[in-house]
Amino acid sequence: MKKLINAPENVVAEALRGMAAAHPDLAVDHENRVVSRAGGPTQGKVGVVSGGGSGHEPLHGGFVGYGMLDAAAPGEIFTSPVPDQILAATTAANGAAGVLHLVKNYTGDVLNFRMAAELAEDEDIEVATVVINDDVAVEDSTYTAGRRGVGATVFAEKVAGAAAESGTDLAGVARVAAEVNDRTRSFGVALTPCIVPTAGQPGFELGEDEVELGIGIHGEPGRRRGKLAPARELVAHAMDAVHADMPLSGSVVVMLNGMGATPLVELYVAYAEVASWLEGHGVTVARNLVGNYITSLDMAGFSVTVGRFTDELLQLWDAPVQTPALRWGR
Amino acid sequence: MKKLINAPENVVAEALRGMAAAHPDLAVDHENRVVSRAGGPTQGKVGVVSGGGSGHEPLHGGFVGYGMLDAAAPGEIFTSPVPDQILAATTAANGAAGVLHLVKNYTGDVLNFRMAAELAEDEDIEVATVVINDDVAVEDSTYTAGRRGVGATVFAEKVAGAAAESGTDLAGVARVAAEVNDRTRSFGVALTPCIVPTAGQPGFELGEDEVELGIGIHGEPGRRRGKLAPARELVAHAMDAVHADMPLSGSVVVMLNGMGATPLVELYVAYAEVASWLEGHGVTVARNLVGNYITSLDMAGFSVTVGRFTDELLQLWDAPVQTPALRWGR
Amino acid sequence: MNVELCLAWMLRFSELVDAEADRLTALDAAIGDGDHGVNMRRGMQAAVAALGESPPETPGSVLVATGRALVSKTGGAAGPLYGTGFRRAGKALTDTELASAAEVGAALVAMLAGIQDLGQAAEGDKTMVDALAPAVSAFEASAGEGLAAAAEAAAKAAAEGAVATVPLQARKGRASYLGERSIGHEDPGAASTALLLRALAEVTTES
Amino acid sequence: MNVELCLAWMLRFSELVDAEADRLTALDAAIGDGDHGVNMRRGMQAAVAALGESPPETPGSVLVATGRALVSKTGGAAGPLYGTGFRRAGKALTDTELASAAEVGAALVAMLAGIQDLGQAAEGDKTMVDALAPAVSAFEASAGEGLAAAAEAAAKAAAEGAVATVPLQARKGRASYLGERSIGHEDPGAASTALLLRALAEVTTES
Ligand SMILES: Nc1ncnc2c1ncn2[C@@H]1O[C@H](COP(=O)(O)OP(=O)(O)O)[C@@H](O)[C@H]1O
Ligand SMILES: Nc1ncnc2c1ncn2[C@@H]1O[C@H](COP(=O)(O)OP(=O)(O)O)[C@@H](O)[C@H]1O
Ligand SMILES: [Mg+2]
Ligand SMILES: [Mg+2]
Ligand SMILES: [Mg+2]
Ligand SMILES: [Mg+2]
Repeated sequence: MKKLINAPENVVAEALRGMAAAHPDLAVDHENRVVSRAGGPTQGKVGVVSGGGSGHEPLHGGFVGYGMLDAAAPGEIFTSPVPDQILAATTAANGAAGVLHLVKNYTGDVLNFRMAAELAEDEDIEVATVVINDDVAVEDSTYTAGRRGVGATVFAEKVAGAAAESGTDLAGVARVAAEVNDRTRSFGVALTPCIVPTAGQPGFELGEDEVELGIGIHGEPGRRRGKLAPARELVAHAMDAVHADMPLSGSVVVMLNGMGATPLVELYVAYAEVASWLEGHGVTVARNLVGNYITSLDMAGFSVTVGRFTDELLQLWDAPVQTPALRWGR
Repeated sequence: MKKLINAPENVVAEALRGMAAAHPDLAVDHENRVVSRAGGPTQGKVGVVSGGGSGHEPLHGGFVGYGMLDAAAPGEIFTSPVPDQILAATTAANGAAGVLHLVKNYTGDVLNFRMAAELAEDEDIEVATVVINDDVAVEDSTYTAGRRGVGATVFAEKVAGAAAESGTDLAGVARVAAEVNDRTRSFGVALTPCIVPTAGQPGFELGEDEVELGIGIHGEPGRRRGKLAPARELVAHAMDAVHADMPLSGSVVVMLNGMGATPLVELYVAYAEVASWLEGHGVTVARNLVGNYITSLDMAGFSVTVGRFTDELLQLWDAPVQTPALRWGR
Repeated sequence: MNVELCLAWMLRFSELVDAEADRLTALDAAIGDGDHGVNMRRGMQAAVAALGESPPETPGSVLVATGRALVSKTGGAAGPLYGTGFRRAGKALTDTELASAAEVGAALVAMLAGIQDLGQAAEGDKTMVDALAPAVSAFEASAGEGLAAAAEAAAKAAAEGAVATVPLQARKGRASYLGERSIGHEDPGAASTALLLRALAEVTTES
Repeated sequence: MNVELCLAWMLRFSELVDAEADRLTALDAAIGDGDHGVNMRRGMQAAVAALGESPPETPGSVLVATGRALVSKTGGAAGPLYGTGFRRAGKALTDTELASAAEVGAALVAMLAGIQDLGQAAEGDKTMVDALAPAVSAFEASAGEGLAAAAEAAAKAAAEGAVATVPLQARKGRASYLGERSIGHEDPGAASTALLLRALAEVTTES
């Protein structure tokens, strides 16, 4: 295992030190492991909180700031945060207008956020929860823990953050976040596994000519193994899977996301294929993101996320945002 | 070789297709291989052009836009662009107030830009050239081709772009770019080699416990091989090298740059070490960047770039910029 | 079971988790996300520390304190599930100072119910429930023979239950994402539950 | 050397570059950036295409057109250096239709001068100059024996010059960044220059 770290067990704590040093607009509570806006919560504004295991950077801490999250609770690598920590984030985000929890659909995240919401309610903070579950690689049935939350989380954080910033109430902010989730689907492909620092070795082995299709963001194997193929085919596989689940038409917001170790030049090659797949299916791109937004440590690969945004959602997307990882309009 | 590409020889052309699709603010001339602002050159404004081999994304194309470059000429992977192409970029940037060429100090880049400048002068475009050479790993002597241009390129493009945007004349824009170069130093460390797509294999082999110290951005081995060490030590090695060449004091602009395959969480761990090294040496950080800005394909590793900015340079740094890879203030 | 025995149980569980952390993590790496061993070690170390700082006076409060520490330090799915299970078990013991085998059995029943209420996993879903449920049944069936015998039976059943998860396809937790590819691997949570019952058997036989 | 022979030279050079591209790239990967073979192949293919599209009428214009194509299609350090070298060589031949061995020798001298003017490399700096300079001397020394003999001597000297770069420490180009670590590797540009002279020897012996 070759990593630019000091000690495997200190990665999260030290990365938070680095974030604090790099971003004066952020406040980092090292004891509680909470990243929030340096200015504190905005009174009268709905707070937007997310969190989950670390290893997905810039998600979530990199999305804290004006127009997006108020606070994030980063757990250990791939381990959901604990209720006390989520409560601390909720408190840091609380402007007395209620707090939205944006939770990726993993058993651990859902349970810990649920416990935190109960604790918050004991402290008279109103909490609404929207669970994100956009990964079409997993069937949503009684035979699974339900679909994983992946790329739609970035979209939901942006849109909910904009709605909250504009003065929308808790129910309204939760509604747009839920709508983003309903209208967004994702699919991921790994070219290499990743290595959890404390595990020291990859979760699976892949041959030089193999890929994993239908991966999540926790280094788990995908739904099935496939052959390494040109970007065109891998992208088509992902787009077809999204399209089969949620037929695409009209105009969409699309994110071509890198898993952490895939260089930008390759992401652009893949995005060219996304764009031509969409064009070939008569779908136009309203907005796009190409880059590393929700990663899986040092995994090479990509995921594609497509959202069928309404005009309202697109307007919220375009609203100013000022965070370490997403910034426009100010 | 596992890459998210279609064919090794088409990587640059296809990545440019992806860039064009992703960024409506950019115009991509596929025939000449030029990335420029969609709005065309600004009349009366000095044009700022850079270019060089591809494989360093987002450099340079990702820095085209308001407040930074007017046009970029991306060559083949690690191969400097050709004179005709640089001329086309120069023409695309020409607002009749002269054009600045920002050239990284590599024999190929210097020679091709020099030829292009001659061609541009034949077409009555006034060209000034600033060569960037900030890499302290290489001694600047008659025994080398001189120091390599690395991270200072990002700083120079930002500052020169801001000066040009504010109406400064060609000599003035060249002056601030040269000043940035004079006041900036860099040092890089590789944890893994990278693979040039058409070569298909790494330029060197590194053991599980080895690193290369003093690397450039072209996958070449460094000045020497070292042992894999904690981030703290690798960062100290880099900072010491910079400090030995240009003693640091006062307030600096610092960039902790990823080489392409190093995930953000590791870059933050390393940045925490940069921040504490600086603090330990009584140096304060005026501004910082942490992320992938000037990469070397799929190499894992980092480089650190430190600039002793004057007030004037810092003001230009803070000026609004709107490019795919660097954006603030609008 | 008095408070010392209950403390010894938790301590032994923590030791076993520590010793087997790499195996638990490796199991989780195969069908999950490779953190179960690290999570359980962190959680149980916190529990042992908490128990050391303010030593509880009844077996029930040992389990409640353990549960609280697990909830606030473990994270992941296992943290809330085990945490809730321990708290429910502790509460079932009320403030008894010396719990009989039958009372310990009832506490284990409450633990299982707590985990199932929260996690909604049924037997056969390839989770910790597949180790705990047969352990609880075995314990209850042998409770008449005394705590040590019941614990031994429960440990055996839990270990078998854990191994029996190998051919199952997961329907809960991360492993369910793999669909059929989850078949052929032991569930990490079931493996850690087996350690919990082994710890109980060891401390009760010794005492 | 008439125009046909000069065209044949360029064609053979392109073929040799194509056949040896992987070796040139591998040499460059060791002490440079792993693109020299790909660069030279792209450049010479463009040159051959340009020569095919509008066939020049004199040996000099063959070399000038080759140089122009190399400058505009090769990139890297080799593009401007070879491009300038070929253009200077071509211009040295003026509009001669049949260049004598001595005239070809003068063209090679001009090529070397062009490359050195632009690149400022001296012999011993571990560059293409280390193959070209001895080749030019050898050619001139044997020019009296006719073109084929001179070319043969030059090819031999260039090949030896290329191999002799192995123990050198680079002082120009990318390899110079490696300092002492550049020692022990053959310079890729010297290797491609050796191919240029080999091509000349082959076409002149055949003709
Ligand atoms: N719904 C559930 N009910 C019961 N146990 C579960 C459930 N979901 C997961 N588990 C258990 O949790 C274990 C994984 O724990 P851990 O790795 O610590 O958490 P995470 O999956 O969040 O990384 C699984 O092996 C399984 O036994
Ligand atoms: N200043 C110079 N003078 C002469 N030849 C040079 C000089 N710099 C580099 N070269 C030659 O160019 C070769 C490298 O060419 P190439 O790999 O195509 O370009 P780049 O180094 O830009 O990638 C070197 O092996 C060397 O022979
Ligand atoms: Mg986990
Ligand atoms: Mg090159
Ligand atoms: Mg796990
Ligand atoms: Mg090269």
